[in-house]
Amino acid sequence: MTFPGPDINWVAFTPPLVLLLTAALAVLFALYQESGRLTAQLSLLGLVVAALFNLHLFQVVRQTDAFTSFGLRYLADTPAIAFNFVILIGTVLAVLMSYHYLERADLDHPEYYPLILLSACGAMVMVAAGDLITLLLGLEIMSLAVYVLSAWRQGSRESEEAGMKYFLLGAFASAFLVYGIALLYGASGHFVYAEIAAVLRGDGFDQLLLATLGGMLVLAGLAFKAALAPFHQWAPDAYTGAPTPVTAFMSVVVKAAAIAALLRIFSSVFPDLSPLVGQVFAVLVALTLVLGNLAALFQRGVKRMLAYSAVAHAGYLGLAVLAAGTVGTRAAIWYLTAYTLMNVGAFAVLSLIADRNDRGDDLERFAGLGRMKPGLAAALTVFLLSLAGIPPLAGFTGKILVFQAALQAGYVALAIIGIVMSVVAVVYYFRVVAVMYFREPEYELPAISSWATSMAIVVTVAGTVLLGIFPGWWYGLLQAGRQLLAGM
Amino acid sequence: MVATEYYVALSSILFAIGAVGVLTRRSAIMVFLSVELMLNAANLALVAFARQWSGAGSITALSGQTAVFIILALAAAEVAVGLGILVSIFRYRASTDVDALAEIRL
Amino acid sequence: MTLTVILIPLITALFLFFSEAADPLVRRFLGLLGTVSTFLVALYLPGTPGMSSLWLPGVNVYFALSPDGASAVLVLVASLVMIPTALYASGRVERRTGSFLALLLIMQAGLNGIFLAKDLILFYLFWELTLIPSLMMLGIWGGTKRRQAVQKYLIYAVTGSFLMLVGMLALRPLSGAASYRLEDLLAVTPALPAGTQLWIFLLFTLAFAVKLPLWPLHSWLPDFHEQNHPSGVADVAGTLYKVGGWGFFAWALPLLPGAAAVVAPVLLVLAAFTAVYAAVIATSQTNLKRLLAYASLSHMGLVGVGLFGLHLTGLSGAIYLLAAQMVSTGGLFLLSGMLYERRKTFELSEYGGLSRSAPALAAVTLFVLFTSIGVPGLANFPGEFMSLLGAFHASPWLAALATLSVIAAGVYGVNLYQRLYQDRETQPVADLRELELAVLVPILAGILWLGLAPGPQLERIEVQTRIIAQTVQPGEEIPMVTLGGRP
Amino acid sequence: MTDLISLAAFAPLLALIGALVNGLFGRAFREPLPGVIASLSVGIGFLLSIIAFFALAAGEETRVSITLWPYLQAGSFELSLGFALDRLSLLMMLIITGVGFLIHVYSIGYMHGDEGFSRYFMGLNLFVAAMLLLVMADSFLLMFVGWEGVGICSYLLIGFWYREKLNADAARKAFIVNRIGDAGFLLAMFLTVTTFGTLDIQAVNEAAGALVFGSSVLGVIGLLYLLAATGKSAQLPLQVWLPDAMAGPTPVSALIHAATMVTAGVYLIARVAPLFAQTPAASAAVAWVGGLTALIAAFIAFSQTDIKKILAYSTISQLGFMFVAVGVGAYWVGIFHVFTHAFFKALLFLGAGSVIHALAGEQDVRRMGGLGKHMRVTGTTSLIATLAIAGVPLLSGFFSKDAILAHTATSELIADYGNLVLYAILLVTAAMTAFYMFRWYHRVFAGEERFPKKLRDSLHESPSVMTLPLVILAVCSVLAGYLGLPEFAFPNWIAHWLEPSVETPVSFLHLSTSLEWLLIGLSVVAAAVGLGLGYWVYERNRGRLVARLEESMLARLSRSGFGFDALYRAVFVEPAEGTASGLSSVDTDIVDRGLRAGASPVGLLARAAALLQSGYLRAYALAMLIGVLVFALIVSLSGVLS
Repeated sequence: MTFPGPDINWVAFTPPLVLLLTAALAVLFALYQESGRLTAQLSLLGLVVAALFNLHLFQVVRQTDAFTSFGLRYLADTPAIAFNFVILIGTVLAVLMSYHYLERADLDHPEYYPLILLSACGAMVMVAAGDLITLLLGLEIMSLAVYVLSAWRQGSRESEEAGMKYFLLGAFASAFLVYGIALLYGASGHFVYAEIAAVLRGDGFDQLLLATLGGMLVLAGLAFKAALAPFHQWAPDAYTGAPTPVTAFMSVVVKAAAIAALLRIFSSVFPDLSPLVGQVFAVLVALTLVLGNLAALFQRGVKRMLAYSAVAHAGYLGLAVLAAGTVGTRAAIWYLTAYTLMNVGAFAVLSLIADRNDRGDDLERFAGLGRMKPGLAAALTVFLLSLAGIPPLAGFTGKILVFQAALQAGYVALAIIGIVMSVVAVVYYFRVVAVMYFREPEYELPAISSWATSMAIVVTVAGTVLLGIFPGWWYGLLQAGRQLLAGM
Repeated sequence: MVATEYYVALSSILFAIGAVGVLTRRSAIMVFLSVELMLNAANLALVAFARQWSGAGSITALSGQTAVFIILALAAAEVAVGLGILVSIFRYRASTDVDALAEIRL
Repeated sequence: MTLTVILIPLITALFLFFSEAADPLVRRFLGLLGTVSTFLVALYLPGTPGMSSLWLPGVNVYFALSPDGASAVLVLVASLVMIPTALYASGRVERRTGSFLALLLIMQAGLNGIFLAKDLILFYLFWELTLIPSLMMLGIWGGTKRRQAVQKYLIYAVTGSFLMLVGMLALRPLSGAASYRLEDLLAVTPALPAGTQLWIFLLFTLAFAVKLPLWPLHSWLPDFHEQNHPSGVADVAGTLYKVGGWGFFAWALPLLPGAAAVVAPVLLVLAAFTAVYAAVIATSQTNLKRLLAYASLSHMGLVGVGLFGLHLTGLSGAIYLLAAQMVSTGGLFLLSGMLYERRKTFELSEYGGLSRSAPALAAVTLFVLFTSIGVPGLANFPGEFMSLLGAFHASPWLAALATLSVIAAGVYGVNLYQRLYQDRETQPVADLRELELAVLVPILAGILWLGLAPGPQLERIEVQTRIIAQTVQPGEEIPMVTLGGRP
Repeated sequence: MTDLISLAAFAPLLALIGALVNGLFGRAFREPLPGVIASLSVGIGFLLSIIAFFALAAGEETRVSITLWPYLQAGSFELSLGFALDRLSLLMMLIITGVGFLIHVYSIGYMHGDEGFSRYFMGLNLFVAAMLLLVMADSFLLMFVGWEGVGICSYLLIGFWYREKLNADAARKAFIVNRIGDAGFLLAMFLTVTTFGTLDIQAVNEAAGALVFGSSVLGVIGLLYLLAATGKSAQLPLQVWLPDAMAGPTPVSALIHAATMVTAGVYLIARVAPLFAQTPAASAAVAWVGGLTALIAAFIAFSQTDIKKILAYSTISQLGFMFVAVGVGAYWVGIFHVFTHAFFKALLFLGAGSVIHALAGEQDVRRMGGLGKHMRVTGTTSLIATLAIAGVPLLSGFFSKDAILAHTATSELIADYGNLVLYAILLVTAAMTAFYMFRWYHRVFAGEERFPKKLRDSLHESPSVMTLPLVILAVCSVLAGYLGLPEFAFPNWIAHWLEPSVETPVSFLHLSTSLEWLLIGLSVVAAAVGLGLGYWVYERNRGRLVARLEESMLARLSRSGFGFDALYRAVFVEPAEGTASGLSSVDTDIVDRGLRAGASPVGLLARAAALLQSGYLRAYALAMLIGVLVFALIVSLSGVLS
């Protein structure tokens, strides 16, 4: 037996590495701190450094080629780097949102920020994963931190219920994932996507049933993380119960990582499985779109409405996943970028309106907001309209891209279901806008000022608008460089 | 030598028992233990497959076995986090009944 | 150059949003500055080169605008109508005037975009963009039942347009066009198989029929107008935004000629029915704004009649009517606002005999009413005539049916005038004020301009009409009409 | 020469300028000024028309085209607005501007002191402009502009005293009924375009001449133009608006509802004479519509008591005569009657106006009588007009009416459609005309004085600004007929003059001179019988017979205007109103609700979707497990099946 030496390309995973180190450093600081401010600042610094490394990585990839580490187990190609950017943006925004929020909500413990960093680090590993075990590792690193974060509000029944549900169901889903990995391994003898695909395509392969079964289970596990129906039911509850910044973080970063993993698998392993996988996934997407949007329609709580809407958006991302490998990957990344900005933005506005324990997000509370807080109302309007896919905001371009991807992949009926559900979505998003502008003020709102959250809102508004008007720039960058595993 | 199929069959039975446990037990601890059972069912399958693939090449067989170790470690980490949350809940509710965790709904 | 007619209103709107604290005259000045300069640019627009740059590379969406043919005509007329509209809004909207004007100007930018866009997705972008200000104007400044009206309007508009988006997005992958630009699509989409054309066309139809509007998808319209701000300004904007006919003309018909040939006869029936149905209903309305809403619905039916006859004359006429009714219907809504200011109600039973105390107002109202009901020599007539004539080529019976709306229009037109200005005199009212006079002068000028010399604008419209005529009936010689002079 | 002829093109412009000046600044002017401006603008137009008329007469050409500006023009689309000045249109222009000028002058006196003085003259001027446009147009489209234009002016002037609901109602009725005719005009144009590819009148006429005689499409076009004509000229079945239109000021009735606008239908048919000459069916329809209208209107005129309504029905009846003329193919005869009728009918109306003026607004002939003594000029001129319209020989009405009768009897065009029956009807109607016109004159100017005594002292002849036009018109009423003496024995100028404009292959039976004289004799007899009967009934019998017949069926039928209003109310107006309000509720209750009901399942589904989220962790786990099991099942099944 000969063991080849490990093929480690450190540059490839500098961004998650920076996050990991920052997290470790922050935990050390946390030992000597009461307040989380220092760890927050340190985290921001780490995130910026990670972003710089990511940028460097991007330049390298554009100029030379995508590169890998640990064989094909860790891939640093354009999609991975782009996803890293999305994750970094989401994390920075979540940190900014938390900065004053935690103090106000009396949740200010310094361990909070290292956990967020760890979770982001896990998400980056997941995004770059080129084999099933790396995927599992990343997924668990990310999830374990998020479980804790969603139960962060100690003593709050909602928050703890959210954490517990998320954790137990998450573990349950992981079991499916792991069993699926085992079956795929049993069928092919490999964990690395490229190698599995090679075996599946090889002559005399007779374990298609086993492999497909394994693929389905992997799909179920990832569908859980992406909150695709019927594996989505944890999401509305966890999103509602978790502290708002955590909800924002979960709804974008966790989703981004899960979608990234799905994209990789759909562009490498799944094409060689039974075509049933694609069809089953299409059904999941349809189900998600229908359930997410319909359930959101009559919600009185804005946070819960946004929670369901987050589920629905997993469905739109699913449309892009169906076209993975061709236009789908870019469409999904673009959509996630837009989604990150507008969704976090919406939660950020919400965090400035709700009470310190996240109560009081009733629709009535938004009555007359356009008069009382014109800036916040205008920002929320931008986010909601963008989420609804109204031009010329980022969400519109995202919608065009994902629907175009689905149509190009031939899923016409699915696209029509999706668009009909978008109509429902417009109704519930616009209802909030209508309440803000078309009604007179009814409640006295708490005067909350937070420069950090405001900054997050300004950044997200600017991003949502600019990305909507000039979509070509970011899409052009996504086209640069190479996409590994695509079209294999 | 016992054929791989038998191991896999056993593992799937264990997996099913675990799944049923998740659905039927009300105690969060028992639910969690059921999940652990499912994870270990997967480990069993992995080991069995690793043995099956041992003829195909050293790396192929070894990777299955190493995966088991990684999964074991992950399961342990899950226990740590899960129990932490559980303890925190228990401190305020004096119960680990999962059916009581149904205040966020509709 | 082309972009300026979109940028000027947008930039002006930006200033207006922050002018809430400023002097009312500043707002009026800004509103006039934006609309007048847009109009001036629009005057010089025809013949200038368009623009085209890649906007969204992944799906090859171009930011392509071009003021050719009918586009320039509609931009020009809409810009003309916007001047008095903005002017009147600056004097009549009491609350948050700056925001109102800003929304109005954003709508103008969107409308100009709709007319100028030469890329399907860009067209959609402007189409949808324009919806929001229109909703906000209704929701913030509307009447007591505005929220129901908003919801209805929103659901109708969005259901239609979203489904259309699927059709639009499917068009390129299915046809293999190089981009979503009109010229690229035109090169390949007419060759799509009949079935594909049909379902895409039907999706387009859904959106355009809501916005035309066409029976039975018009239900949002009466409520929309009834609930809008009583100045009538938002109604004018809403009238300009009835761009379903433009959608058919500029996109659906030329791109999907096969389906058009199949579906158009059905739509022709619906359009003819709409024209008569709405005109008949208008005769029984007792609320001024609802009456005007149904009257304008009837006009849009005639636009449809012209389009779906798929005949050169009718197609050009439909677009001309679309432009003309912007002025006439817009003028009527502004007049309704002036009447409301005097009586504080739209119920016709509260009016009567005003001609004595307000003779000038009466004269202008009658003039615009006559325009609206298609009196020859005034703006609506050429378009109405050509629309019906075009339809007559396709189906004499349906054209005859639609012509019945001319009679019903006469009924509601003179009924309305009688109930407002004739009979027993009610409480005297003030005659036209200076501001109102200034508001009405462009409308009257527009009516005469469009009514007396339609030739040059029709010539421009015909550039596009020919494209449709050629794709819908390739090879078939379109009978050319010599409407006068010696053949 | 052409330049001189083209001068006439300024006539409508002048009238338009007059209307604009009065419309914009009229209220600032003091009283006679608006009237003077208006009269001058029309008067100059009259002079221009005369110049053009003589220029045309002196020159070689019979038709001058003037292109104004391109109207609908794009590619090979082409429609220029243009005038065609030929003998027919110039004759019409003379009538319009000439009679129009007199009526304008008369109005200065009649409208004295009215608060809407300048508005009145604006409307009148606008009308003249539109009417000139109508007759000068070289295409159907421009003619339609004038056609609708005169309708609108008519609407404005009928409802001139708008504060009376009745007046406003009358105006509305006139407009709506005319719109029905206009719809016919539109459809006629559509069919014209699809058939001939052009709307140029002369081109259509030439092309129609080349089509198969009696072709059905020509028949349909003819019928559609007939529909248009019945609206404007108040013929069956659209005659109902004209009696009500008397609500307007009397000079308006004289100009619009007697002399000019209502003859537009006759003009239209004469204008497209070559087309109608090719289609006996449509021509017969025209003739029969005219004949029946003439008869029925004359019958109704028997019992009317409003001084103007009697004249209105008389106008309808006389227009019927004209329709018969153009229907039987005697186009110049139709125009000839338009020409003579313009004078005596305008005169009758102006006379009536003078009476109403003198009696401070009284219009009921039952409260008049014996006025001839007090108003000598009015009385005398009215008598001349009455005799003229009654068909007394040597007055203008006699010649034109006799020509109509003779041509009806000898028409070959509608020989298959009972032209002799029509002749009989007209002959009877001629007698009836003489009768009811005698009645009119007698009730107003002769017999006992039935008006309130207190009015007697203030009774006065109208000012000379009003009587002068009466005198001029009276002279014309006498002389106009000599332009069209019976052809067989005398020179006939008007037939000769109009020939190039209305030339058709239509021919008439050539009768022997004695037969021609016999026909003339019959006409004379008809007039004599009518007048004699009238004299007996109203002068000798003192109306006792009438009083006894008052309650008879026929009398009631006559008084109610043959029941048309009631019939239309029941058959058209009320059902239409019912349909309108019915559709209105259908629109809000069924169409709207229906669509909303269609969307309601979405709401149910939404609540169901929310209910799925039970909150129970184990339910969520179950859903996941079911999902996975379904996956597994699908995969295994596919494996088994494959």
